Amino acid sequence: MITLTEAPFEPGALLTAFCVGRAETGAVASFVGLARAEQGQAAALELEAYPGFTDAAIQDFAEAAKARFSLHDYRIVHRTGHIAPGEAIVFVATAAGHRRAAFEACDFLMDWLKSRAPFWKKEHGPGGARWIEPTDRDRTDASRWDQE
Amino acid sequence: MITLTEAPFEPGALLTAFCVGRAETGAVASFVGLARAEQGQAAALELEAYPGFTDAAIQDFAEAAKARFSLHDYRIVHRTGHIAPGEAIVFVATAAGHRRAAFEACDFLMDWLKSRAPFWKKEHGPGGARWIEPTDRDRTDASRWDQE
Amino acid sequence: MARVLLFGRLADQAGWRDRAIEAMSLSALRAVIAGDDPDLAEALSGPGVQVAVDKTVVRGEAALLASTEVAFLPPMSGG
Amino acid sequence: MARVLLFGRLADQAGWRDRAIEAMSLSALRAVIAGDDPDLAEALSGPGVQVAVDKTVVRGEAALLASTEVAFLPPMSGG
Repeated sequence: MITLTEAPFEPGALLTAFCVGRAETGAVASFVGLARAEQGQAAALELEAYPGFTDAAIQDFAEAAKARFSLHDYRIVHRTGHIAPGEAIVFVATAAGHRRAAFEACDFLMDWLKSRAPFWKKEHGPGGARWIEPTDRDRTDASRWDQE
Repeated sequence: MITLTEAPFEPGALLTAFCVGRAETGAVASFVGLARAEQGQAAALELEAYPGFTDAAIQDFAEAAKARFSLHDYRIVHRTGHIAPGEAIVFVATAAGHRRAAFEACDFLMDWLKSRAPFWKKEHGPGGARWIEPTDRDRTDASRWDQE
Repeated sequence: MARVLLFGRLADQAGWRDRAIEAMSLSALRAVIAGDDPDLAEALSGPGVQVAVDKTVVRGEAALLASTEVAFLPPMSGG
Repeated sequence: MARVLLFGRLADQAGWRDRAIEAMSLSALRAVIAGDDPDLAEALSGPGVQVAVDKTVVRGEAALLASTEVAFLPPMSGG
């Protein structure tokens, strides 16, 4: 399931809900991306999505990941709008029979979400606001999966 | 922080507590290992630890991982005693500046916990109880880190 | 009347993010925008800007019906 | 009086997991156990069984003081 939300969300509550009733799931990997304060350099983060387009693109990618890694299930929640330092930006959880698949699928989903998902990101800092492009590190992380 | 507990625990509550107040932590990776029902083949799991020895060994290993991956923090909770299918056996969370370190450290800790940590595991199934040794897969996963 | 949506830096540049524009095709739409704001029209054709028609990315020309949604998407940053 | 702890299959085999045994050294302790339960003494010397004295793994001989804790650890399974 995929959710885009303008409201802050609580990763622990999502993990609790995701783990319930999984008698045959041995492994749940999860990831929480938090807005860093950057020692006051990043006052606030603004994330724009295109509702109906962004969530559909995430869903397509997540279903492909589910097939690739034989996942039992996944859960993705992504903030949009203004995000304060310390708040959660993204939560991804993956459920699988064994831990290797759960970890790799979670990592795979995060690399794509951080570098290629249809969001537009603006940082409001002391020097004003600027739109962000993916970092080289994000591109490298995401491209790790391309050769396989 | 490391906790061994005979009582069931709630992974989501641990994740919530772990994420609080992390203004400079960009990434929290976590893993929950759950007792599989194995279609009724595994009726219950029993895990024995040696208090004071098992937790000290985990702490030594986790501190080395913290240094190796430049972690901000980690949290490990491990069940002992009788564990019913669907219950959480282990929770590991890692906090780092960026996601690659958080994921790799969590994976690294889990590989060691599942294959080399000082626990003794017994499965109570329909055919009786048997003590478990690490699987070849566990040994392979853990040895991935040895060459580096 | 196509519904035109701008995202990211394109909306900042234009000063709007959602506008109804009368046009029968994408090229006609671009011409209308160019008459109103030449700098914006140039930005909409800039490197890495994708166009989605009713939430599907298209390349080249597309016919626009009434109530078609046209979105101009600058390079995506990831989340 | 050393306090002797058995774990995993060793405790199942012995039928006990915690017992006080009078012995001044590890080898003397093994001899006492062999006199009481030769099969157990053999298992305690079996492949992969480690010995911890006061929670530190030792190899070979060790002197035992009163209240020393001696644990016999069969191969660990991981969690």
